[in-house]
Amino acid sequence: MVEQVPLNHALIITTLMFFIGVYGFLTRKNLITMLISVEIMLNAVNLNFVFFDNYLFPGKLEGHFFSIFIIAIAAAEAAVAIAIFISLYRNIRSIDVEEANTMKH
Amino acid sequence: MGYQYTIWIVILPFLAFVINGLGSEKLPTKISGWIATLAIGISTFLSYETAFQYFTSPSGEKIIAFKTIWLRFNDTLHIDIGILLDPISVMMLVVITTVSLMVFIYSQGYMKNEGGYDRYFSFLSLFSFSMLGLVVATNLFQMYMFWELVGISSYLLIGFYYDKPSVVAASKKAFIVTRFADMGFLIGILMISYSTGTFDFEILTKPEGLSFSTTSTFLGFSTITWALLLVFMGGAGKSAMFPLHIWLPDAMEGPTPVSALIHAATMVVAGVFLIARLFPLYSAFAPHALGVVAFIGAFTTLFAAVIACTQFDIKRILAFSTISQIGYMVLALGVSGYGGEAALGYTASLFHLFTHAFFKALLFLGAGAIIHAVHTNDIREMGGLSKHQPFTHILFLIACLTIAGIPPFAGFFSKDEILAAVLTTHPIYFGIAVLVAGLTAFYMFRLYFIVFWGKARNYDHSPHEVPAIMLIPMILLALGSMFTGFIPFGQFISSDGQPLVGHINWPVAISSVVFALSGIGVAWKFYMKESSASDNMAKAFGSMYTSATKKFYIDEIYILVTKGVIFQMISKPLAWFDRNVIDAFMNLLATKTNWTSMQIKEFQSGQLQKYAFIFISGVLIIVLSFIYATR
Amino acid sequence: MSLQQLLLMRHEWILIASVLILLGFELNFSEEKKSNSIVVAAILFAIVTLVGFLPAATGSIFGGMYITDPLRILMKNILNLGVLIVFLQSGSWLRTKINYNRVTEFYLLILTSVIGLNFMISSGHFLMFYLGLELLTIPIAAAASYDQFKSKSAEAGIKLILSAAFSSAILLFGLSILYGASGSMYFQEVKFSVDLLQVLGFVFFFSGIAFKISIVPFHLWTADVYEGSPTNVTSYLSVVSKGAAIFVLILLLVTLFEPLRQVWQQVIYGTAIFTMTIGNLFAIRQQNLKRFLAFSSIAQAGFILLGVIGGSALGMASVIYFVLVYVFSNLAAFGVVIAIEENAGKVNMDDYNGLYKTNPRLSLVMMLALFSLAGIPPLAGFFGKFFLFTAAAEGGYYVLLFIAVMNTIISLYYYLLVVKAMFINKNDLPVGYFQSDYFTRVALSACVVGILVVGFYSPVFEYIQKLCFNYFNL
Amino acid sequence: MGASAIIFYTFAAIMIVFSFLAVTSQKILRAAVYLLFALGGTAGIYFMVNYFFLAAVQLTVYAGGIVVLIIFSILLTSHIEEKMQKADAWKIILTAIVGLGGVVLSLFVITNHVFIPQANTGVEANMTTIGEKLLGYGAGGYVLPFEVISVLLLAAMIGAIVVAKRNKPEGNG
Amino acid sequence: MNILIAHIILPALTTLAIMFARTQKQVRAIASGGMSIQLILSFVLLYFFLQERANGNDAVVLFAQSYSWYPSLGISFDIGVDGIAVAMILLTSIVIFTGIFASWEVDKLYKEFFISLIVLATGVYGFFISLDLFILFLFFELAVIPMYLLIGIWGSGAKEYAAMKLTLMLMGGSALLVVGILGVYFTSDVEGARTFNILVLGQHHIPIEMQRIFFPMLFIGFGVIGALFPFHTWSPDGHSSAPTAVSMLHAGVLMKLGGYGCLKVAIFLLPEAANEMAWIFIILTSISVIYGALATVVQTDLKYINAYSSVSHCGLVLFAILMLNKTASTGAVLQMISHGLMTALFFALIGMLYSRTKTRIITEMGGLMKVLPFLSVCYVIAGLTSLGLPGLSGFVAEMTIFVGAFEHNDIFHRVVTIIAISSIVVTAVYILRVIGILLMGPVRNEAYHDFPKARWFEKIATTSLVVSILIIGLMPLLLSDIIRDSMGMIVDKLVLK
Repeated sequence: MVEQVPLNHALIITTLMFFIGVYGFLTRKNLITMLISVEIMLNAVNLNFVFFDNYLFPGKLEGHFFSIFIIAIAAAEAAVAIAIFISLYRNIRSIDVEEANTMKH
Repeated sequence: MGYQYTIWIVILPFLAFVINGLGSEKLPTKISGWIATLAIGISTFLSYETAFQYFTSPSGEKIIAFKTIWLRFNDTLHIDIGILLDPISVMMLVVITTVSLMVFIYSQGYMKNEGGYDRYFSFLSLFSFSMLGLVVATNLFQMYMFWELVGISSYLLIGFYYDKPSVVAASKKAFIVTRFADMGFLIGILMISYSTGTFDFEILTKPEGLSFSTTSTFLGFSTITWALLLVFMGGAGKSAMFPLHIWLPDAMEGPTPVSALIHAATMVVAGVFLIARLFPLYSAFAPHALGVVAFIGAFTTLFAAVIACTQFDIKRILAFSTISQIGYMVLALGVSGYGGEAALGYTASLFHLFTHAFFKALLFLGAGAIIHAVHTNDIREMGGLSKHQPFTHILFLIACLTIAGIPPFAGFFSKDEILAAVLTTHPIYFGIAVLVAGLTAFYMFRLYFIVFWGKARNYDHSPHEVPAIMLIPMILLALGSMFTGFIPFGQFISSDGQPLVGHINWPVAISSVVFALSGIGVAWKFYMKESSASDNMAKAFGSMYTSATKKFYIDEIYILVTKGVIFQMISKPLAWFDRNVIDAFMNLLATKTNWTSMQIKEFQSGQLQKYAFIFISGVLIIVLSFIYATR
Repeated sequence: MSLQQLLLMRHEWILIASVLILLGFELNFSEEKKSNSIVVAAILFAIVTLVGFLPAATGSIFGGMYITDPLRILMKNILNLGVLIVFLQSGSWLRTKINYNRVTEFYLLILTSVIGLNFMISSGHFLMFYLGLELLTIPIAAAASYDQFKSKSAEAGIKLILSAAFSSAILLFGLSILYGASGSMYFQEVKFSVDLLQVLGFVFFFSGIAFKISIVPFHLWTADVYEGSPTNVTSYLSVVSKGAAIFVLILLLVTLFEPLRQVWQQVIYGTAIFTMTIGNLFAIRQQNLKRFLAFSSIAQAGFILLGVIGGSALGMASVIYFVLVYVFSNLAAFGVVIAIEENAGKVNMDDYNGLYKTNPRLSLVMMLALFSLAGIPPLAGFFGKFFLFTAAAEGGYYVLLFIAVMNTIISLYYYLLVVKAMFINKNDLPVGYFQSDYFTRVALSACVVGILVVGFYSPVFEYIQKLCFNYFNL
Repeated sequence: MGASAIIFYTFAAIMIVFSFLAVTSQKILRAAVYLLFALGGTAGIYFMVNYFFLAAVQLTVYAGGIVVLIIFSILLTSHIEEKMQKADAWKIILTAIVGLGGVVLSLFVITNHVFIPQANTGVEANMTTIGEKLLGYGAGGYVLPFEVISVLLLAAMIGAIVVAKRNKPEGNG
Repeated sequence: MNILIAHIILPALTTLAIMFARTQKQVRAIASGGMSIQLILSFVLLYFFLQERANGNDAVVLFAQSYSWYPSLGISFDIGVDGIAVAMILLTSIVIFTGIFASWEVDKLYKEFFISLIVLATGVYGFFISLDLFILFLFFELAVIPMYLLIGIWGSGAKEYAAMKLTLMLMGGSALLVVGILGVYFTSDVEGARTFNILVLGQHHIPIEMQRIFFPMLFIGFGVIGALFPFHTWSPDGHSSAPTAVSMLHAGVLMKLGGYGCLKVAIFLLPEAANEMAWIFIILTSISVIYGALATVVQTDLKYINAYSSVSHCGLVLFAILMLNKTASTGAVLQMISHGLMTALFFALIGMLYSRTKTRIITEMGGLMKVLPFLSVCYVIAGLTSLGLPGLSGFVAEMTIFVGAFEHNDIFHRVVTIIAISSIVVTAVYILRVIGILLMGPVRNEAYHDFPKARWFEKIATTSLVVSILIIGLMPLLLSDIIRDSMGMIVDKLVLK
């Protein structure tokens, strides 16, 4: 717990960060930058867990562990995602999300 | 002593119908005719037996000879099939079987060279069966059933030469017009039965036991009045009363013996029979309805007589004369009272029905003999036939005299009674009736003079007398026409079952005979020799004459209503409406669904980010709605 | 912790064992014999499925992180059946030259995914749930891009993994808020109540599961991914993965989120209408059969929500039963699509024209499958759908029910389009006659038997119904 | 405002600013580096709340692992100097509206909620506790997820290899 | 074995046997044999039924059997027949029997054709014997779906469109039924476990406000298949595209499911709402009656003529049912049977004529009476039945309906009844029009003289229908009484205002 910083402030920060990630995910054209945005979102969630854990339920550490696992999964997800990016890049020589739209309607 | 055997009167023709109908391809043609004739012959014999037995027994009561439930509607209403014997039904049995038998025999000669001989006799038997069933009906509904059967057999017989388009049209018209009238009949039956809880004549003809509300329900008439008017509508349809008469002249497209049987002697008087059957109801509860009946009768008799004067088709003249004569009968019924002297009209009407059957059948059979000889219906192409067909000539003359009401032929007696009955109640109608008597004599003798005297035409092959098998029935009918007038009819048939002593009303008789004779005289003057008098006369009447030859354009009005209004203005738009509005609406649902599907396809844009955008927007909208809901 | 307790995780253990055995085989097969693992995998999974049906003890271990009860076992078994059929149907595709050295990997990916869904269903803790969800998704994303030389496959993989990551991030955000509101992640400890914060958390969380089930508006990835992925993966996604998500949804809703009943009923009410309608509207004009089945499966998800919304034992039973039916029906349809695709390389509806002339049996199977999906008696789908409707009516949702039945008409329309193509349309060059391989035939026969028998054999439903009532009365 | 608060807000500012830069930067490699800073800021906050292990994981796995992975992939697929195309204006506007809406909605709900802290159980997030918890199988133990995630990592590995490893297009017969 | 179950087992066995048949001959033999046995079975059923009744068994339904199926939901395979059902089963047997002969010459995918046809018939049988709403609904849909294939594959003209439209509209109706059935199921105040059993539900009460919701659903749901205006438009297209036997079965039997369902489900289970809302549907049905008849007048395609006239006649069925009394409802059932036989005969004949002339437009034909006397006479008989000639079945039915309708003496009922009665005139118009153009008149084309005369299977088909029509028309009492006796259960619940 950080003294003198109210929980609400902490939550404002994480929420902001989360929606910055959302914003990035919705606007970035490059797939990799989209992945970056997802990481930012996950990071915000991690912080959220930690803050709740730390402010409200000190000593239970559930949020703490949750964050650890989220990080691990994020890593795995990123690995697979990047592998697929590369596969796509091999096929269409681009990793622009707007060009990955051959299937629609 | 029982009357159980009467059931065979009805069943035998039916058997003949079935045998001829099913075996049509296997039976030798000759046989089928004889089977039918034999069947009707036995029926005739049995009818006479019944009549003898019935009228010689002291009671004039109604006798139920046979009765079985045929269909049950509810606890009270059920259709029975049975045989009811009372004076009028027995009288009708005699008339029908007699005329039928004559026509059957006559047809053996007349139809000899036509195809479909077996079909003809099968339909003819069906008709006799239906007609017999009709007159012996024990209840209204049985009557309605046979009524319909009569209609269909008439349809089939008119349409006998079905490969001629005019025949097809005529048969169709006959059926549809009568069907339309029958609708009224049916509704009338339903209304009566709803009020009384029965169809049974035994109850309906004893009005003492019934009670009807006489408060007016609709347009100032009480329910029962309406019901009886509707029933009369049915009768008017079958009996070709104005304005439902239009089918009868066209029905002459059928074989001539058929016209003799159906459209002169039997079926067309079914309407008269119907009113007579329900007469106690009419006179007890619906005097207004009787008034309408009388009016329609009077109007029709004059109307048809006028048209008959202007026609040239021999059978059409006879047809209009039939209409006119039936108008007489209806008029007589309409002016009649119930019981005692007041009921003279009732007796007179049925008496005329009886005599009319003989002489009108004779007229038609005679016409058939003429047509058989000259192969045309148009009297302008005939003339001088008295030389070629002496027997036919004599017989036809007898018939003409009878219909004209010249004593001592039967027509004189019956017509006299009618005129007497009308005179006592409605002087105006009497005037019309007497006038019509003169007109009748005129147009009949117009026909007679043109055909048998006049200038001899050049025939393709010389007309010759018809064979004996056709002459014999005509002779028998002529005998009937000559002598039936002497039957003391009122002794047997009256509205309340009490004997009614008929006597000749001399002033009436003399006036009618005078009118008749003057009619004959005019006809002799105009048509005995070639003369322009008739043309001048026609010119004098001008448009009146033209419209009379055109049958007062009633047919055209009908065509306008049916073809123009119903077909073009209702059915066609309806069919269009069905396809293009209702069905199109259903299709529209489908196409709109498809259209919507096309419109929203951009949501599935293939753009991952748009998907995510919709995703997060969806989440936020749901949240927002909950925030909104809790505020 | 005793061995007995560990044996509660029977389903997972035997799956992990299968993974290891398969890995062992993979290492020992020579290059040319790789395709043998098709047989091995099929046999292994058949064993897995069979073992799943053996009677088992129930309880919870790992401090409540792992729960097993008869209902969950049933759910796993149903999905196992689906996976088994997917395995059987995959053989022909994996034998193609392009996959000559990547056979085992495919099975490994699917197997790990199945492990994930088993853990997800058995989860007693949000972390386990989340892990299961990710384990269910990530290998499948890889499998979706299995066709290396098809850009569509890669595109499908991308769309799947990125949307999955996005949605799980949103789910996690909701989860974190729920955590903040309730203070625990153990199912048996959390106590929710209706306040706005928890509603917010729930909606975010729900959208994550809804994404898996393809509920509108979280469904948009579905069609593209279904179209691009190898068809076997598509069938796995549409049946197994979706079924697992549905199962876990009903499990969570009626226990964990019971206090929020009002909230989720409203959410589901709205989304159900949209899901049925949009799914149907899109399905109407699809030409590609895989896309077509994708939208049809979205619509089916909408119908499933009818059973969910009541939140009753009957609703739960009807949902589970419907998924069972859906497994057979949808996999039969996909089985035919796969067979045609492998033998003729065609997936468009036009290519199916006149199929009945050349391949009557396949056409009949397809017809049965589609009719079952459409809910035509006496096929199992009819019963499934009727019970769903019954559940909705039980809750008094007559308006929703009305919308649903109207939607069944639209759905019938497009199912009939395919039937029409196969049976009625003329075609000069129909797909030629061919004989499917043994596994496919077994799989299709199993599906057909399922479609025909499940409805008539009422003990199936009665059993599910009993389990659900027990679950509710716990 | 105490020192720790100032440090906290500084880290927060770093996180927010670099996150924002990471999602808006025109140069892709820079975006990755900004992400690194943002993640680093997060790690700083973890340090502040005494979650050292978590901070370490954050730095090694996230910053060390993922970012490196991302940078590699960037190098494989993009030209570093190349400026990325900007998204369409309407897209940015719409997204900004939705993003802001999301922030407003969430914060409206979150800040209106009264959080009630529980009493401290006194458990420190030191290595012993973490180790025990991570391998514990009772209530509060995390050995099962720990195992599951190993399966997940195995799957991810297989998946990544299968997808990324390229067969020869012509196959081998 | 229960004779009712035999009614659905036998068709199932027949389809199985057809599956294993090889040649067209075998298929025909199996189909005709199976359906002949079925016909005999139905007469046996009638015989047993009468005997039971004569022995004083006055249970509501006879031969009742109940096999629990889904006990937790209260679904059980409850079967049993009352007089109405027996009559309808007889009708079905006759029509399917003749239908087999009418489609004797189907040579494209004949196996599949007969299988679909018999599956359809199975559905119909099942519908009539079931006493459980769920089963009833199941069989209802089972009967509808084969129509799609039958029309789509073996039809003619715009068959795909017609098949789709028909299927979707009918299934639309059945979709409404689902809601209605479930509504009844859940709102009925049955104590204890819920049930779908019609008889049990019939003894319990449903709140009136719920009845008001579900009655229209059930009535329209069944009404769609009974060609209720304005949901009848599937009928002209469907019939015109369907192959002969399918039109026969569909118009002859399938459309009757509507009337039967309205009577036995909608009105029986929701009597109060029926009382209250009948007037709305009376208006619709009386429109149906007269509108269908008038629209028929200008049609030129034989099948359209028949389809529209079916709208009119089936409208009369629903009209009669809505009169909510014993007489009219009896008439409704009679009308269903009569119309079933008659329209089957019509369609059979149209098919036979079409196979010779290759057209169904009446104005392109003429004078067929000369060249095809047997078929023409049959056609005339069918026509006369249609216009309600005494001695044929149509008369019996229509008169019963009209008498029943006249039991109401308020002005509204009188007016609609008279409108309905006026349809008999219009019927006469269009029937005679067709007969006049089609059969009478000069032979239109010399080639007509080469037409083959009626063949034996055609004769079997038409003769059996004609004989049935005649039997009912001449001796209606037996049938009418059987139906009337069973009507009490339904109608006694109606509290007439």
